[in-house]
Amino acid sequence: MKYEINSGAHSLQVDFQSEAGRLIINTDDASLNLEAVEVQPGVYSVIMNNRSFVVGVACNGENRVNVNGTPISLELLDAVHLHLRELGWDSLKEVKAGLISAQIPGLITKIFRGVGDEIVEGDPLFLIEAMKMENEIKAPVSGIIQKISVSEGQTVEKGTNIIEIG
Amino acid sequence: MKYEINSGAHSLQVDFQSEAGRLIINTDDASLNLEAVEVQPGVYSVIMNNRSFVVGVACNGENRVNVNGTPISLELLDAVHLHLRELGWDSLKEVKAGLISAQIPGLITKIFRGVGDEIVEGDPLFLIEAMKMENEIKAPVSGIIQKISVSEGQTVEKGTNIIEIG
Amino acid sequence: MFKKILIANRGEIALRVMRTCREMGIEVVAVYSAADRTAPHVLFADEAYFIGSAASSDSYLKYEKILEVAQASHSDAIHPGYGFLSENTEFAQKVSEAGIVFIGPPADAIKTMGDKTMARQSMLLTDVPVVPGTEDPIEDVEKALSVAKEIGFPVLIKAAGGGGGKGMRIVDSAEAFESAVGKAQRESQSAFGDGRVYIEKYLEEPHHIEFQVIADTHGNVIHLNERECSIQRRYQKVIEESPSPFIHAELREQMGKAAVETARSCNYVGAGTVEFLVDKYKHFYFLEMNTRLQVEHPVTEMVTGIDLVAEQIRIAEGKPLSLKQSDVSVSGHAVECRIYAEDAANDFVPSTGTISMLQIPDGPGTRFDGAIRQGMEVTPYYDPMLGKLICWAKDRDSALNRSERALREFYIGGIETTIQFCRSVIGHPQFRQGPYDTHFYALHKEELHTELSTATDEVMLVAGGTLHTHQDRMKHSSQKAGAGESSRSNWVSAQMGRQKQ
Amino acid sequence: MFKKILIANRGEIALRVMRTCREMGIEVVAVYSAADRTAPHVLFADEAYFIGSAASSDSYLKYEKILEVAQASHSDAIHPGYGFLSENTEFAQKVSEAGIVFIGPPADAIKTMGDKTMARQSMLLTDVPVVPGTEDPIEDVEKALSVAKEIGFPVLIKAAGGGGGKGMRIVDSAEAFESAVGKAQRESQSAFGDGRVYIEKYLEEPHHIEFQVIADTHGNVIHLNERECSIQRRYQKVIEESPSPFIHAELREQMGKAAVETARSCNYVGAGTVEFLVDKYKHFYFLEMNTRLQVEHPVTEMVTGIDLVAEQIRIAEGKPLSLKQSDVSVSGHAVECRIYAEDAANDFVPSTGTISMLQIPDGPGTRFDGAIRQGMEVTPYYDPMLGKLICWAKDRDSALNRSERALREFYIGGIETTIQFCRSVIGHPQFRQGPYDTHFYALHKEELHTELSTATDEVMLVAGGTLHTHQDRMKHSSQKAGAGESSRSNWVSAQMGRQKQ
Repeated sequence: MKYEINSGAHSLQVDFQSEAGRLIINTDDASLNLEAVEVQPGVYSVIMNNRSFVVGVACNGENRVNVNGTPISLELLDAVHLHLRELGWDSLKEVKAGLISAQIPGLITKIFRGVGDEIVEGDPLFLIEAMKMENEIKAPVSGIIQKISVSEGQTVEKGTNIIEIG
Repeated sequence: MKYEINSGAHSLQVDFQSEAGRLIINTDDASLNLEAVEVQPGVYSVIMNNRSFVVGVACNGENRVNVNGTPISLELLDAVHLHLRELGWDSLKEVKAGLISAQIPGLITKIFRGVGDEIVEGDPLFLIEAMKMENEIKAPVSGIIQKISVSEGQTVEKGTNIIEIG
Repeated sequence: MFKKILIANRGEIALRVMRTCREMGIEVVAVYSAADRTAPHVLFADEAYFIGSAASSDSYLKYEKILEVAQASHSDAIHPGYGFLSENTEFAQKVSEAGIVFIGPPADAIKTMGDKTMARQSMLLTDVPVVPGTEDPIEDVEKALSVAKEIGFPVLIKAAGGGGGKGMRIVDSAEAFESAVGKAQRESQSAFGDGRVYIEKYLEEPHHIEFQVIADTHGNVIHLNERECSIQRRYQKVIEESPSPFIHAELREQMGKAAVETARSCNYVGAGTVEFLVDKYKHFYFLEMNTRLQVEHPVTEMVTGIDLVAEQIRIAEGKPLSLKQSDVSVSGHAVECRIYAEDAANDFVPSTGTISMLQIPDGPGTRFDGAIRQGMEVTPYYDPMLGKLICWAKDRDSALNRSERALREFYIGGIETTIQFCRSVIGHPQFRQGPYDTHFYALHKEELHTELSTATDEVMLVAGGTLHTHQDRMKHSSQKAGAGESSRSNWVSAQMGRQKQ
Repeated sequence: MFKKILIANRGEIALRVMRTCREMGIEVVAVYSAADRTAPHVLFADEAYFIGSAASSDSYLKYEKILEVAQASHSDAIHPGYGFLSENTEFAQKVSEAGIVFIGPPADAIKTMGDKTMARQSMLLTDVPVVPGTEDPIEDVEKALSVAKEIGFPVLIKAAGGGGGKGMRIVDSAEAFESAVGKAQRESQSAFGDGRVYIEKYLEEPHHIEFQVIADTHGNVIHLNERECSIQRRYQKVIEESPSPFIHAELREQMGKAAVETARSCNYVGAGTVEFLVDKYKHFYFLEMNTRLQVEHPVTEMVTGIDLVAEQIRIAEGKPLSLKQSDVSVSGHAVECRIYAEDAANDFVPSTGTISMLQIPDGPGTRFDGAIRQGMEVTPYYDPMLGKLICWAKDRDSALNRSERALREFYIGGIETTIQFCRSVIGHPQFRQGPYDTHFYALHKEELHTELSTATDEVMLVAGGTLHTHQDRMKHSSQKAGAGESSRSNWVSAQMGRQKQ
């Protein structure tokens, strides 16, 4: 089955075939044989063409994969997504980008803007205090604030939706 | 509820009361407050009267408990067992002693005796090879061999019954 | 001789202190908050006492409660570690009054050195050079401006009541001066409850180099050479090493003498650190003195073979130092990497969660001072430092090679850490070459972070292939359990459904 | 300069070698059996190749396969570790013939020293003292008996073809001699496929003391002082230390010279160990030479600061030694404790299972060379050693205190280990006092094991209370899951039922 692997500006087209507990990966130039054995929940010992890796897939952030201790941003798009994109509908990024959730549990100490405000990418949105440090969260995209789901002084769990920009 | 704790030749009479996630232990001289929190399956962080211990209860051998890295033999007898013993029926030790099972997975390289043979405590019973070493297993009790459940050259799993002495 | 010591701290420094206590045959008492019932320092200790809820102000900073525990447990002494109550004059005093030994300097020394302007004033009475600047906190902005003009711009505005970069401003011109002072004062007030700021000459290409000193109650004071701490971000140290690749033997001797003089000037007792700034011309200036054990103390231990916590305890017991200045010899080179639970690729935002897999580096010349274990939860309540990796080898190059090897072998699953960021710094040619100054991070920020976000084809294929395998497994296991597809796929379906409508 | 090295081994020694390779910028290739797909050495390596089923004879000893992998992976060299193929002359030769460097001595040196009688004969040509005994393997029992009488009983019968105590017999009198020779020959035949045995004088209160040597291809040979290895059980070393508490400076120099002479006598190249026996009168005798890296090599690394694997690699690359004899200096004291997956309280029977919790000691002067992780299964296929704990400190007493602290902090859940046994040995007054000889274990066996089985009231209450809590929880969770009582209770019911019938 066709997939696209994206990391930053870099993109690879591949074909995945499962076969006897292994994955055959075909690219334009090569055919690779990958065997991933889970050693702890979300952590795999991977041998691909006799190269050995430790790969963590359940890190913070859905699109983060850790390879030999190095975290990389990764997007794996299957045929459905590829087809959607061909139709000009790059849903995944849009929806993800506009919804800002708490990446850490903590205390919301300040919200800088209100619903209806126009935001430029990089504008500070709110402050969240955790582990004795104040963290300023900036807007990942430009747009209008559609919704603010928390108030100042509120303690939030990881993953709580904070602000939606549309 | 009354219990008896035995370790080697040492024996303690105690009363256990569960209370709000803690255990109140009463002995003749003292009342202790024990809180055991599981940190990994079978491994507990225990605070008893402000003394801290790491205790493993799922070690090899049912009667082995590991306290701060030190393995100790332990037998915990409840009212039922205590009553049985009062009736002169010390079942637990008898039955356990007569049945010899494999404490390690390995290869049975030699069985020294046959069914019906009379055995004296300490007689070599069989050899099991594991981790590049040959281990001689001796009879824990005297008696007659009632049953031999394996044959030489057989690979056994941990816990497999090997010989029964009655 | 102490029989029992209470450690008024948590995390890696609590374990560090407990290790030495145990080696000296001393029992250790832990205190813990509600968030720390199964924290490593509790599991490690001989005794453990609950002292309050998760917030530091209700537990690790609540010194009346800690003092009660010390008395209830019949502890002979209290070791405060670093942070929390370690530089709290009142606590030190109360402990002594209760007849318990405070393992640290006398309250007076903490007081003098804890206040930066007071420390400056006290140092101006010695031969130790101090960065030119105001002697008193700024009250009259006009007067301060004239001092600034005299020193010459750029100048630095700094908080008198605390560190860590809060309340700090670099001012390039007279025009920007007044507004910067106001901002610094407000920030300082909110951070430390103390709005006083002072001004200093802004040094060119400054190196942050500190000297470890130890002093006993018999008047002996020695230094244990320097630590180079110029790799900082957010004004926090990231990587420290000893010896410094910047200073030479003669300068080392001068600075060492100045450090000893500094300690003598405030009648210091115990282990302390004298921080200097050294400019590009190799002029050095007293910056501040930290009146406690420093996070980066293992670097000094590795090159001198001295156990600093053991010295602290011996000194607190009233014993003389175990060695003279002439006995101090440095062997090889040591490098410390601080491992934080932070997402370096995402502006170092703290990362919390459960440690799903843990592989701590080990082997020749490799030490990890930490307080983590597999299966443990990293909570948002305290400092995000998970521990420190310290590597020793015969020379700087080998020590850096060893650090790279150890960082490569370090695996912490389930949370984000600064492991990879440390690898980027140690692998950076400018760092490799040394010397570097405190501007290193700002100067090379982009390269350091670019490396974090670039992956080779091979790594992308491995990552993609594994993610696919994982998602496939999750799908099958959830199907088995009677559920539908994976949550990701569900989301896609939902989106498609919406589009159709 | 090597770019890639294949490590023909597993477990802790594979990791140990890989660590140094990586620090030298050399890529590492692992080989693994079916039992080791997720073993630490596979996860650690850059490349990993499957070589066969779990049995060593089908994988780690199958040298044709390993050689194939070395060629397929374009490895420049093979490091054999210890055990497995490390002293296999044929393998060393085949590797060289394939144009790949064997990181170890020339095949001839392995051959000479690998055969104990050949080694003896070769040493008789030098000035190095050898234990009096037969020069050739025993063929004529009568002739051997007359030699034994000449030496004086007791004598020792030893296997020519291998070690580890197999085929070894102490004979007290002429009457018992013939039967003992027969038994030793049969045991030796079955263990090594070589029934040859020889006889030696049995020494009084012997100390097993060995010297580390390194030799390059340019004719330089130096020694790195001794390791005291007299704490043994089942003829296997348990605890090693350096310096030895038994020998003095003059003896050290004499033995060091003898060790260098031994290496020279067989044109040795690489790292090797010359083992001596030293009797109560401080007379020393050549015992054997191990032509490989020794399990206990870290002890030497900790006191000399030298990376022995790095030296091995440099030597194999044809470089001269990185230091001269006069550069070797010993600092402080190091102690190694071997941690085995064995039940010490149960005659050291191997223990297998899953490591449910793992807390590896760390901190100042603490090194663990291991290959284990939490959640990993310990299988019955290979050597039961999990790793080695090596502690360094400024003197012997401090190093022992540190070892005790580290052992106390070591926690391996789910399997039995020798951690507590090592604590018993290190805490034993006779060991503490040093010197001790190879009879230490036999002499103090009972005390060492008694300590393992005695618990204080407090420990019994903690253990009993925790077990009760655990059983209670298990009962509740199994009731929730619809099952009956705990298996223990079930068993009791069954018994009661039987009794009723």
